[in-house]
Amino acid sequence: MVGSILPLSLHQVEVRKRGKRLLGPVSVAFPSDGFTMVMGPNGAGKSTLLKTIHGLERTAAGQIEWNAPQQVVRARQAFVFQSPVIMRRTTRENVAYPMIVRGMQKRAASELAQSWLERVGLADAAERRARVLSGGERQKMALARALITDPELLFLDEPCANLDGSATREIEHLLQTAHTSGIRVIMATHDIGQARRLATDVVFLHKGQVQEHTPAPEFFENPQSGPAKAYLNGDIVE
Amino acid sequence: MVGSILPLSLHQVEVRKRGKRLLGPVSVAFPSDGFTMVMGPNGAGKSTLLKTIHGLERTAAGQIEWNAPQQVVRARQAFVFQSPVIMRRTTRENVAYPMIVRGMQKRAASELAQSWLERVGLADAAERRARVLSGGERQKMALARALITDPELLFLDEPCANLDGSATREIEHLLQTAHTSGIRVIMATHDIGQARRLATDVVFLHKGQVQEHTPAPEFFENPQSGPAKAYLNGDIVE
Amino acid sequence: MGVACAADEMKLAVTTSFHNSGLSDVLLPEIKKDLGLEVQLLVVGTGQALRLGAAGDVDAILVHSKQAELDFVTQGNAPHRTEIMYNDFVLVGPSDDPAAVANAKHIVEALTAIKTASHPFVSRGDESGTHKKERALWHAANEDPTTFPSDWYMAVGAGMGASLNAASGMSAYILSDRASWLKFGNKGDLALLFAGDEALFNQYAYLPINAQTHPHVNDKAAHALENWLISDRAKDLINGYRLNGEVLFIFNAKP
Amino acid sequence: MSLSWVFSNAGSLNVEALTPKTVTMNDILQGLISAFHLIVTLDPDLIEISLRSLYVTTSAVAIAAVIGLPFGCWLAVRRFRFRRLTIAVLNALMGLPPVVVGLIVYLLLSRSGPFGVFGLLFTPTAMIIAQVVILTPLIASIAHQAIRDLWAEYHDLLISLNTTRGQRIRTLLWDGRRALLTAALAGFGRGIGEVGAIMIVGGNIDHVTRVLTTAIALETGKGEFALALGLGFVLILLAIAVNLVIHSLSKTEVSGRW
Amino acid sequence: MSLSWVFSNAGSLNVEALTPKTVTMNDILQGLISAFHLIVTLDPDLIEISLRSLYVTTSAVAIAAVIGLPFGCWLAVRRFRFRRLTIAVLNALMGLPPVVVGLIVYLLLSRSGPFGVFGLLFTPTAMIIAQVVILTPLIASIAHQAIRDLWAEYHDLLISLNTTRGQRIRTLLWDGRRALLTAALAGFGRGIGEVGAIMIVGGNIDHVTRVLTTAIALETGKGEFALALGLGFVLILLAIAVNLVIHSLSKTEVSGRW
Ligand SMILES: Nc1ncnc2c1ncn2[C@@H]1O[C@H](COP(=O)(O)OP(=O)(O)OP(=O)(O)O)[C@@H](O)[C@H]1O
Ligand SMILES: Nc1ncnc2c1ncn2[C@@H]1O[C@H](COP(=O)(O)OP(=O)(O)OP(=O)(O)O)[C@@H](O)[C@H]1O
Ligand SMILES: [Mg+2]
Ligand SMILES: [Mg+2]
Repeated sequence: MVGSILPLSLHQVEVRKRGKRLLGPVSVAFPSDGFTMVMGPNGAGKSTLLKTIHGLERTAAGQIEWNAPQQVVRARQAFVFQSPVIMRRTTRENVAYPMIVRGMQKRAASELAQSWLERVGLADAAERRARVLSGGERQKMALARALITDPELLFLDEPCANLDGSATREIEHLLQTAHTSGIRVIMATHDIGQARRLATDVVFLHKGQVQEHTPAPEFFENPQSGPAKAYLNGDIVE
Repeated sequence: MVGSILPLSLHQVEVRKRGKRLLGPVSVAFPSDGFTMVMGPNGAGKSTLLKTIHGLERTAAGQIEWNAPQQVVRARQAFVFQSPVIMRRTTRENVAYPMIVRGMQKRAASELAQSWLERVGLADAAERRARVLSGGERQKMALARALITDPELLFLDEPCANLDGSATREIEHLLQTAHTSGIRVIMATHDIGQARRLATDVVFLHKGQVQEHTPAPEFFENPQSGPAKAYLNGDIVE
Repeated sequence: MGVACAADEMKLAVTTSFHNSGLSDVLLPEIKKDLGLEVQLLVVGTGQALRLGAAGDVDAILVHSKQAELDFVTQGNAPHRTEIMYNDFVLVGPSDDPAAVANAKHIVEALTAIKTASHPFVSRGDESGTHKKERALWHAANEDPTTFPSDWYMAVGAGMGASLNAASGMSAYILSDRASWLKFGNKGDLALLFAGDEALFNQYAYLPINAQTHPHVNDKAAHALENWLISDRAKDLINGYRLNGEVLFIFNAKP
Repeated sequence: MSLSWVFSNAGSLNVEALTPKTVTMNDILQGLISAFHLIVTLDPDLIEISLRSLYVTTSAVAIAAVIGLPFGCWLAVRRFRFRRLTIAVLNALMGLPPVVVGLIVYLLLSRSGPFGVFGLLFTPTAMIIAQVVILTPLIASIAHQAIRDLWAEYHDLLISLNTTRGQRIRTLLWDGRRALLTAALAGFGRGIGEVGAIMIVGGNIDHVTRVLTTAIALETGKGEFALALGLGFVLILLAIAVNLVIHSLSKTEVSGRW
Repeated sequence: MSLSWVFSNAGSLNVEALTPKTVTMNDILQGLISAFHLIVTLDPDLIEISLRSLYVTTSAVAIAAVIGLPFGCWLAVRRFRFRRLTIAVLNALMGLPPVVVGLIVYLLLSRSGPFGVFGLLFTPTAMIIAQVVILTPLIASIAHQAIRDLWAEYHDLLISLNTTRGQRIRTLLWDGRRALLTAALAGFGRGIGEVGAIMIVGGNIDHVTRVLTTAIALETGKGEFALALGLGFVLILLAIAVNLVIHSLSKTEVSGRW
């Protein structure tokens, strides 16, 4: 890899839809290394923030600054959506697709996809049309499809929401390994236990605003903002 | 209400797709009262079982016996799907739809829908097109849409997977109230804490088979089957 | 002059060649003026005109295919057949006239010349009056057009205008009625090469539909029109109609 | 019909004087000129036949949509034994040759036919009937195609809510209205440009059943290409205008993806 | 053309002897009989013109699909300034009057036209060209409609994977192939039944450019309604057969919802 696309920073970024401000203004910096957890109540704007950084949402104001030109930046990221996009193909073809797009031979891509399906525990479902997968299986597939490209920066939007206990643990292990091998992760989750286990730092969002961006131990022990306190307590966040 | 549609029992029910057996043979009885939790690893067949009872999957073998004629049975159930079906309408119209179908006046249905949106904490989003809702908001909407019909039997397929802590608590409260007011609930979840808090009994599924059907306290303290033990431990279920 | 049937209307099926001549644009307003009769024209193939008449869907027909007309009367579809006017057929072809038909003494010789040269020839091929005439002329030349190869004898199976368009596109010879040819707007490279043979005579006749078999037909209007068409008024209009200075139709009704 | 004067006016460029190669290009140019003339002078004949074209086609589209949209929807919702065959037949009927439709409708409406007593032949009503026959399978088929995907999306919910078949169809028609609009517009396009059937059942009678397409066919037969093309351009402009109006009224392309 | 003997054969029921009211119904009956005769006797003329119909239309559909499908897809994927106008125009072009298309192609291919040197006028190639012009907007428009929904579904993923526009279009075309098949079949239907344009550029020359629809128009003009209907029924059967074959080859309706 020729230099990193990171660090990355947002300056007064805003996202609007039909005149309504969904996000921002948000200013936050992501250093080259770390496992950032984006937390906040439902509708706080977590998915919007992730998508905005990834380049899927048009910003109404502000800048997103990368350490590399746009084209390089676009190619070195992967995103696992909150509700996985299921292509009308088999599970294995779904996972192989990003590699085919990158110009890999069909056969090689298919083999690589199979190995990733094994790693997420979905080898049995390889030949199945992805449309028939169960909720948890879909999430595993989406994860394999993101990891297969070996991204430098990985976005995860509640990737374990529908997973059972052991699958969650295995995926967490996978993510931890990915992180230690150098992949930068930005992830949204509602599972506080999971956040504690994985995060190095936490961005806490509320009503589209960043309430705080704190190292993980500090955040869980002693959150700064009122909303974060309420959120961690499982109280309604006003 | 003129007599209950319950109890309900399944006799050797099987579901096949393209020759492959997804479920069964399953024999299990659901008495008139209770809050049954269907648990099991990803792909175990939980969603398939719920849909089969609800009448959405064609059975390849076996019978499902109800305490009432089919037409009555169909009318007194509601289902919250694992991935909510979003109609191309506003959130409020989505929630009002089941009442409109039942012949309620548009205005009345709309008012009722609004009150349910308030109860699930989604009043703000009433006018929004449902397509733009966040993951958690969609689940809340689906729940409101199921509860608005005041069903006798309610199926819930991981309804809190994308909810934040306080929303989960509130929804649990709502479900508990519904149950005490006489609604029979059959629910799938991976959240063991939630299952402990809500369940009166647990059906444990593995590879399409019912491993055990036990009262909740017994199940969590002392699961009978090997797979259930592994599952509760967060181990891989073989 | 005729019975004035106020604001009356009738349907008249005519062949494309009659309509293309433009004569109807002259006659219809006069008929309206004189009889208060609105004549609605249906421009169709000869065969179709006969069928429309037989079914009673029009009140009268104006065609130019003598044998078919006689059969039509024999079958009781029309009480009688009234000859109104005639014009003539002309042989049209590429202006450089590769088959040299312009020098022919009569039409049979001209057609033979085309066959000898195997130069493209467009035939209507649609059993219309014009087509039947063309076929009769080939027979007069002792030729059977059904045996001609399609590389030069092209049966296009279309109306006069469409056939002329085809001939123009291919620079082919074609037999046309004079009126259609003069009115035709897409002459391209084509020119009138041969005309005047008596064999090219083209008689138009008017046939009112039998009100006995079809009680709903506007018999009164059909007869009013017939009387008008054979009147001196029509004679003046028809004989006076000119296109580019040429006389197109000659009135020959016997009042 | 006074349309021909336009041609003579526009024809002041002397066609015969041009070299052969440019003659046909000149025809197209003159077509544009005569279209322009016809429109700016608000030629009354043009307005009459354009309005009749619109009347016949919109009526036919409306009737065909009322039949075809629910039918296409019903086909998507209902599973039955000969479903596949029905769909194949429906698709094939999209190709109903207009001339054949015209003939059959003619035979039915003819004075000697079963519905002859109504005297509908050679009226705009007959033209509407023929177009309904042509457009209904087209609209039903495109609607079926569009609704099939929406039904796959809504299937579980609508079954779960114990909806009647009628309710399902109504819901799908309403929520799929954007796609169905395309079906109706496809029908409109097919209808407004159609000539084979309406020529036979309408008869192209001046001031009674003449519409744009039959007028074009007539002028083509006369070899008056410039006028025929001019009318053709008017027809295309009309179709574009209708599409734009419908699109902006329905805001289909504005409101983003539903 | 020997087709007419069939009519005479089938016509052994004496039409004229029947009462007027039943005459036209008899025509329809005789149409069925002559269709039957034509098919069971494998009438060589019928086979010739049917094959030519198939050749012209399938060639035109293939070419129009190669142009129209990616274009429709591109329109769905690409946002640009005049997108809405383009879509409205495309929809309107579905209604291109065949006669006008025929005229323009005629003018272009005519000996005195710009492409006259190729001598294509009154050949099957000219008919294919005219049909391509008619079918491409139709296929593109239906394809656009179908792909738009699929694109809404795939949008986030394909953007996220940093795909090029070409890759997006290829992916959508492949994954949407079922819906695109309907677009192509709609094009086939429109083409096989079309007569206005191919009559002008093909000329309906016996044994050279005569196809089913032009033969039907010819027989109609001759007043040979029964034979015209017979050919019409053959045409419809042909269209149904093609649809069934394509459907069963592609297994569209079998494989359930993807
Ligand atoms: N196009 C839009 N118009 C109006 N509101 C929108 C639009 N898109 C999203 N929203 C709203 O913006 C808010 C933020 O959505 P987002 O998906 O980012 O939330 P989230 O933090 O990911 O929530 P969750 O935890 O439920 O997934 C939601 O309330 C949503 O309804
Ligand atoms: N049509 C089908 N063909 C083949 N396999 C199918 C089909 N439909 C579902 N399956 C498989 O059946 C299994 C059971 O699916 P189901 O959705 O019931 O699982 P689940 O227990 O709900 O899992 P999760 O916890 O992930 O939601 C899955 O492995 C799924 O891939
Ligand atoms: Mg979210
Ligand atoms: Mg499930």
